Amino acid sequence: MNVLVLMILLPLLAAAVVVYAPARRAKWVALTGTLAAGLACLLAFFAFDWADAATIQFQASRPWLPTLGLELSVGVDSVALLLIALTVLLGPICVLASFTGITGKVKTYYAWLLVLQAAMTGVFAARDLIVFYTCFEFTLVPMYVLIALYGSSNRAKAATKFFLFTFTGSVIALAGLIYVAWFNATLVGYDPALLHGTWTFDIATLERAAREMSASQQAWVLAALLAGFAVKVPLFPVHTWLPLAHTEAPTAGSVILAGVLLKLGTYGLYRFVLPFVPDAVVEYAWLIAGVSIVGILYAGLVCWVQTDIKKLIAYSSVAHLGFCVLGLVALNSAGLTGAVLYMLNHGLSTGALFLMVGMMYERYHTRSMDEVGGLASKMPIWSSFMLFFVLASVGLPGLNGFVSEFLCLLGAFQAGDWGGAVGGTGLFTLGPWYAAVAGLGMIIAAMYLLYMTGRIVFGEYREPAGHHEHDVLPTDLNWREIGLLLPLAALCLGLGVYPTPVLRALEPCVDQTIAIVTGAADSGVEIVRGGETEPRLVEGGRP
Amino acid sequence: MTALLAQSALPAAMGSGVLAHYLFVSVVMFAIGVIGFLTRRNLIIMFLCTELMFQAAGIALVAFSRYHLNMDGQTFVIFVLTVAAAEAAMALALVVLLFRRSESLDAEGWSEMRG
Amino acid sequence: MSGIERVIQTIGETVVVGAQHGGGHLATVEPGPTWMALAPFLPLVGVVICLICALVPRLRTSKLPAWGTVASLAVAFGLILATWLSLDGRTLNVHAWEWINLSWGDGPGRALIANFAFHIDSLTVLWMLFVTGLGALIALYAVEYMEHDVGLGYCRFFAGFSLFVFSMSCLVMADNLLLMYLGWEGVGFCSYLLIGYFYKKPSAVAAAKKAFIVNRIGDLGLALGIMLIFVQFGTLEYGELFANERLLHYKDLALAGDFAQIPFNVQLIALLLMVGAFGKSAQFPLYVWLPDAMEGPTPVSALIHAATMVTAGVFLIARMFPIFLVSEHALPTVAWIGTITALLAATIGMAQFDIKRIMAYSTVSQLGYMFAGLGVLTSVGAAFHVFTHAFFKATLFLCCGAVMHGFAGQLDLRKVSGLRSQKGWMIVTLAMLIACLNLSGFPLTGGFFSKDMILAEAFVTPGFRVIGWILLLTAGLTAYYTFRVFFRVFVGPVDYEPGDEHHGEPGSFHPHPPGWAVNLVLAILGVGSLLVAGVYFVGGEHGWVGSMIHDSSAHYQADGTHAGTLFGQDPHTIMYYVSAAIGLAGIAIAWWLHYAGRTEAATCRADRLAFTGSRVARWARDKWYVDEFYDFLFRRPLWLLGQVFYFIDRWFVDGLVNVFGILPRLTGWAVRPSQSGLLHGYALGTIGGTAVLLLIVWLVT
Amino acid sequence: MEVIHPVILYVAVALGAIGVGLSLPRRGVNPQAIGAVIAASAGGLVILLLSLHTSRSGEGLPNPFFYVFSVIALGASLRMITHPRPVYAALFFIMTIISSAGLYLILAAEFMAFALIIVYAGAILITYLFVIMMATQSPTLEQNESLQDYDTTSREPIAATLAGFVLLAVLTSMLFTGLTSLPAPSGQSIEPGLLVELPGKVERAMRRAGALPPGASVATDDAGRMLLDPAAGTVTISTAAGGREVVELPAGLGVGNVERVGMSLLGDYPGLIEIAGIILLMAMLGAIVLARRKVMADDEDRAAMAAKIARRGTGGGL
Repeated sequence: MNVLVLMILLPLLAAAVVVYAPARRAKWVALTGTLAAGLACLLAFFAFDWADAATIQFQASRPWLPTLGLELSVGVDSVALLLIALTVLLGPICVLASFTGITGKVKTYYAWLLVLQAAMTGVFAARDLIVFYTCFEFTLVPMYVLIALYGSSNRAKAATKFFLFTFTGSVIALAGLIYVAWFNATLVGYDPALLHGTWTFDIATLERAAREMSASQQAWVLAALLAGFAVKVPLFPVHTWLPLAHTEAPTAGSVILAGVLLKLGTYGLYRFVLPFVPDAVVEYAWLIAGVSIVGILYAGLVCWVQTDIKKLIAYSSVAHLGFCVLGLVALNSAGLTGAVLYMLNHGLSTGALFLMVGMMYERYHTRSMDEVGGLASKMPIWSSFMLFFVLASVGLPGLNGFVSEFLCLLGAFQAGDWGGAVGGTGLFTLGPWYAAVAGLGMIIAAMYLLYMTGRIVFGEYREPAGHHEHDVLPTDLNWREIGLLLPLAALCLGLGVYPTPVLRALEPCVDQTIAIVTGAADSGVEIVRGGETEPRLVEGGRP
Repeated sequence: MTALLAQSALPAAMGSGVLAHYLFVSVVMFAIGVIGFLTRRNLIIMFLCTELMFQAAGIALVAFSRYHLNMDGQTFVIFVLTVAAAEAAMALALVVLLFRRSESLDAEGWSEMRG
Repeated sequence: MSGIERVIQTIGETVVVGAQHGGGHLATVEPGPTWMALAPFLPLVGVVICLICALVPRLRTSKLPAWGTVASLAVAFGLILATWLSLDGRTLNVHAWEWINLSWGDGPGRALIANFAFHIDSLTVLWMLFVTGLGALIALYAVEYMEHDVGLGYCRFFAGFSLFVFSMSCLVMADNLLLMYLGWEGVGFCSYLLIGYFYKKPSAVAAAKKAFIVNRIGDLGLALGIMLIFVQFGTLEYGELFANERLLHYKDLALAGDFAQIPFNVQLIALLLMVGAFGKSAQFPLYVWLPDAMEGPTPVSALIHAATMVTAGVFLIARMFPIFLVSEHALPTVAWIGTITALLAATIGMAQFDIKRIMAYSTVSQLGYMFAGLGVLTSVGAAFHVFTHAFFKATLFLCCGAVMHGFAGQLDLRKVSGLRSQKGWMIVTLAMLIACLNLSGFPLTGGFFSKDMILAEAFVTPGFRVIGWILLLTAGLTAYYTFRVFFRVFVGPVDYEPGDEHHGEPGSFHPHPPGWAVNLVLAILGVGSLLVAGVYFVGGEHGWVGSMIHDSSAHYQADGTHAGTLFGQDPHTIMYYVSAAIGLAGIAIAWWLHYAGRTEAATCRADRLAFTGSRVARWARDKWYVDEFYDFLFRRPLWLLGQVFYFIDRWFVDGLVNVFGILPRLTGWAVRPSQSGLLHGYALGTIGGTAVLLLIVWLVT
Repeated sequence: MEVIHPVILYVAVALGAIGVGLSLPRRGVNPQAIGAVIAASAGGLVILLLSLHTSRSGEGLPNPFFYVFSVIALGASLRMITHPRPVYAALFFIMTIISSAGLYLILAAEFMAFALIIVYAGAILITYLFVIMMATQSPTLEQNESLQDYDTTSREPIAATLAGFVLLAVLTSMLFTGLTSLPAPSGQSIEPGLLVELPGKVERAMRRAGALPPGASVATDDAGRMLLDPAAGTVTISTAAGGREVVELPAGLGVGNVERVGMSLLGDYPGLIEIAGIILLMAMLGAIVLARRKVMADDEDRAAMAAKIARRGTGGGL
């Protein structure tokens, strides 16, 4: 069986078993399921031909609705595989993190958690637009349940807002995607060897067809796709669901939300927006970058005045993913590589931060920095990990965040030249100014994250009124908790000091995407372009 | 061919004007059913009116079947009958239930779905 | 599978980075032996030992972390010595592993290469010698100094300490700007960790945070500068960068004074890098974090905030000297900022009472000297001053630490007096005296020669004479405040009261003199400070440091050969007499005001001066209100902006979203009455609707 | 050529609307009879014009019984919706059903006609009658008038009539305009070879008609199909001697309505039959579940019942 299908089916199978197994076994079944998926992922890592990373591998497809050209088709390139690996890695961690936190309705909880993992894997593995979209939307349902049933006090509102907000956005995105499919279906005489002129939702085919759209068509499709993906990322004005959802979600929910669900947005931008509407992206790159930068600074400052730790980290996600989107629209090798790497790194470090907060919350039942603090003296292990992940999030060189952040900024810096001074066309061209202003985000990130660290990790020990020791958990972390933090910490460190394998793996994909964009973009932004990328484009897609 | 047709019980073709007669009857019967459904307040009569509409449809179906010399129309009437029977069973069960609740068959007595 | 093979292949591969674009005086870069790359990683062994000790309860209460750190640093120092001996003026490159390696096609500027690789030339070795040497010594000092914290705190301290040395080594030895940036931020983080060592003290936490954030402001400048270098020259590796033909061409233009032909963007690089240097080296206006950083344990202050980390800015400018040379305004700016900082910090230092803070301001001031030295094109003078300063300032801090340790945290010079006359404090006093003489530029000390070199160059470099005068004045102020401390604390009548770490009756307090480790370290450093003057007389034209600089990128060929004269004489000779006189005058004033006729710790003749009560003196004591000014100008507005943004976020951005949520609800509320709940209503609607629809269909077709 | 001039049609429809509207039950003045007459005359007018048109176009008039049955059907249905007593309404509906069955017969759908009578009039309507009787309060001494208020007044008669007749107007208009573009009936649509599917019937008919010699049987090919030539009206038989000969089919041998319906039902729509069966089963279950009267028993009742059962149990043992 195809290893991707296996990775999707294993959690689903486990979910089914969870439903029928006794409640006290539910968590073990879930753990087994996620670990099995992890094993499959490991298998995929070994079987993947990294030398040919831009080619879609592990392809499998099965007709679904032939009259509309729908196919249940999967396949991954290295970008998708790495994101799947992130998903699959966070799976068992989330299950482990819920062992003591979730006490009621455990079967429902673990079943939905597993379904969520399958859906997320499906999003990254999809090679058919509708399969992608189905999985993309289906992630909402488990997340909704997780927030609405297992969240804290304001959970109903948070879940509803999360669902409706992201759903509204993605429905508009669906319109855009279907428009592209319709465009392809009505495109005749372009390249008879391919499936143009018929209804198909095959991503590789549509990629090629979409580029034939006129400038105004591209602009509209860009707007539609952005409506969906920007909400998911989330970019600046459409981010308000995130703090609410994060604050109310259970720990595992927050981890998945920050770790993977937000990446669906950036992945969508990478997978669809860039190749589908390259001209429009080039034209409006300044706008998207501008919005990202506003998000970086705005969310950063908002972070600084938070007292709720989870809210702080949630807003920090808005700021961080601003960097990621900035790198994406820089449309050069450094920026794109940085952006994809940022997806992975943000998943690791922010996911870990939410885990940390969850562990603290389980012991102190508060998320407010006003009520709890100075934990370094009480929980040295927890504090060490917290500091570590905060630094990863701040972007300390040597840890993972730095590599991606620097590459994103360098990408934006390289994208043009000093506005107006040499070449370029003023402020509406991405360039050093954008990087310089976005760079202020680095300072602000240090401000708010160290402010938080200074309050909860350092300082005099404070505990909420009426606090008493947890009856199951020790004062500091237990082995289970340490065990689930260690892999994340190791990866943060590993990707910080030796990101080369990942960079190598991403290089062909990024080159291919850039070739697509520059192949379509004839003027405007100066884009650095690879020499050997042209032939790969022809081979890529459908081997 | 003609020999065999003559031997069979299949009637001769029917003109479209004749068909119009039947269809007109069907349409009028349907309209009467509609009006009945709208004006009567007795739940049972209302259901009877729906049966009347079924019946009107049945006449049209059979008439077309005759016109096209095709059995599909009649076959369809069978299904109409089936649905009508099922609907009658369910509807009457509901009516009985409602009647037990309010001792009345007045459709206006039930407005729980008021917005 | 091939991916993994490739990974294995790349590990341990030694890549020869040859400078293809020869030319200039720079030696070609040769591959170096692998053992040289061990030096920066040895401190990590210390980190691992500390980590293991922290995890194993039985080891946690031992002094193993400290000794592990001392040993690893000592070995590292040994390695650096060996490197120095085998270097022989060459420039070596040792590759450890690939770090960030991204390429998009062939040709220059098409690849971003930043490896874990080390660029070893004499400048590197110069810095590494005192980084590892002082590191080992101060670690030894800390073995005793930190012993009351044995346990997790001990492990944490030495882990941070070792990590710092690792980061500093990366900073100094990096062969590319990005790895240097790693070290740059790494030392900032270690500084954060160690300043915040007493994490229960809110002031320590705040100081740590401040240090990190102010440093980050500089780091942004540095990062942008690095990006601009990459965009302009297509490489981040020193070897390639300094051999870049464009850069060499610009350098020729700059030496000919033809700056108009050098693109603005190239000139901008130096200005951006400068911001980074100002942040790390605590120059105006980013110096504010350094005095606060004294919240950390004294060994930390000595190593990080006096001897090594704060000289990173000087190192950066020295290393990037070719880049700075091609910028018309960068070096003058550096000179002026350095001068302003030197004077400002000296004035504040004069008015302080906390001896550690005096030393901190003194550090800021001396760093200003170094920057001024760089600015007046004497990279040798700056590096020489860095070198001597590292010794005597570390000594000063360690002496202060010994006092603090002995008097339960007492740091107020008004509350301790006459250490010399107490039992067990002789070595401390002697070491302090030597260091103070160095700092105040007493003739024939190391500080005397290094400061003179900078002053003389300032006077003879065209357009910088004003700087020379200001620095001369500052030298006098330095001598005054240095000996103010010495005369108040170390000599004079015996009088003391304990600091706030003493719990109990003040009468029950007995100071405890330092133990063998502290005394040993102070003795070594004292002797070192005394002998450091000797390096001026060995080696080439400008002493040993000059010869070290000569073989590196910091070399400036016009160095020290300014044709100018001072009062018709060789500027250096003149300056010997002038600065000696100024220094001695400062010491004399300090003696008169703070020693002569003093009978108790708290009061002295200086108190009777009208000037000390004046408003200006109070302003100086309150650090010219720079912190408050920043607080008012940046922190508060930003905080307020954050609050405003949060308000906007909740009520406008989210409000808009909620309006979209409410719209359907309003519509529903408006049309709700149409849903009567009656069967007939719905039926009528259905049938009427069908009729109307059919009507439309019929009318249309 | 128009079937009926639109103005006339609309006048007739309007008249019908007025008539039906008048005949609806309401309190006080109740001109039901007048309304019925108006409605009937309007309907009659349309049918008359239609018949005139048909006869003029040379198609010939429909079977005379058509008029009889349609008048009864429409009249009974109108009375059904206007009669205040539910039982009578149901009976009038039965009348409609029966006359509809008559129309079916005219349309050569004998099986459907009888099925209609059996299923509808025989089963469904009887159920209705049961329910009506069950759900109608019996008259008491004080209130001998057993008519319910909701039976005697109609709801929004004008709006309802309007909606119904707008629908009617549109439908008839569409009907009469669409009639001209109706595809001509295709006699070919019924498979002439349907007889091939019925070897048993052919053999039986031939045996009865004596067309099959003793010992002979209808011959089949290798696939087991009858060798029947519908165009020539011949069939191949295999004689007792083992030879084969082609013989004429007996006169009058054909496929009847029931057979045709059956073939269509089971041959073309076997899946639908199954589904219909399931629907019926579900409806039955649903009806049982819905109409079942739940016994409300609290714990005390349950205990009492259990004790009773237990007593009975021990009693049996003795």
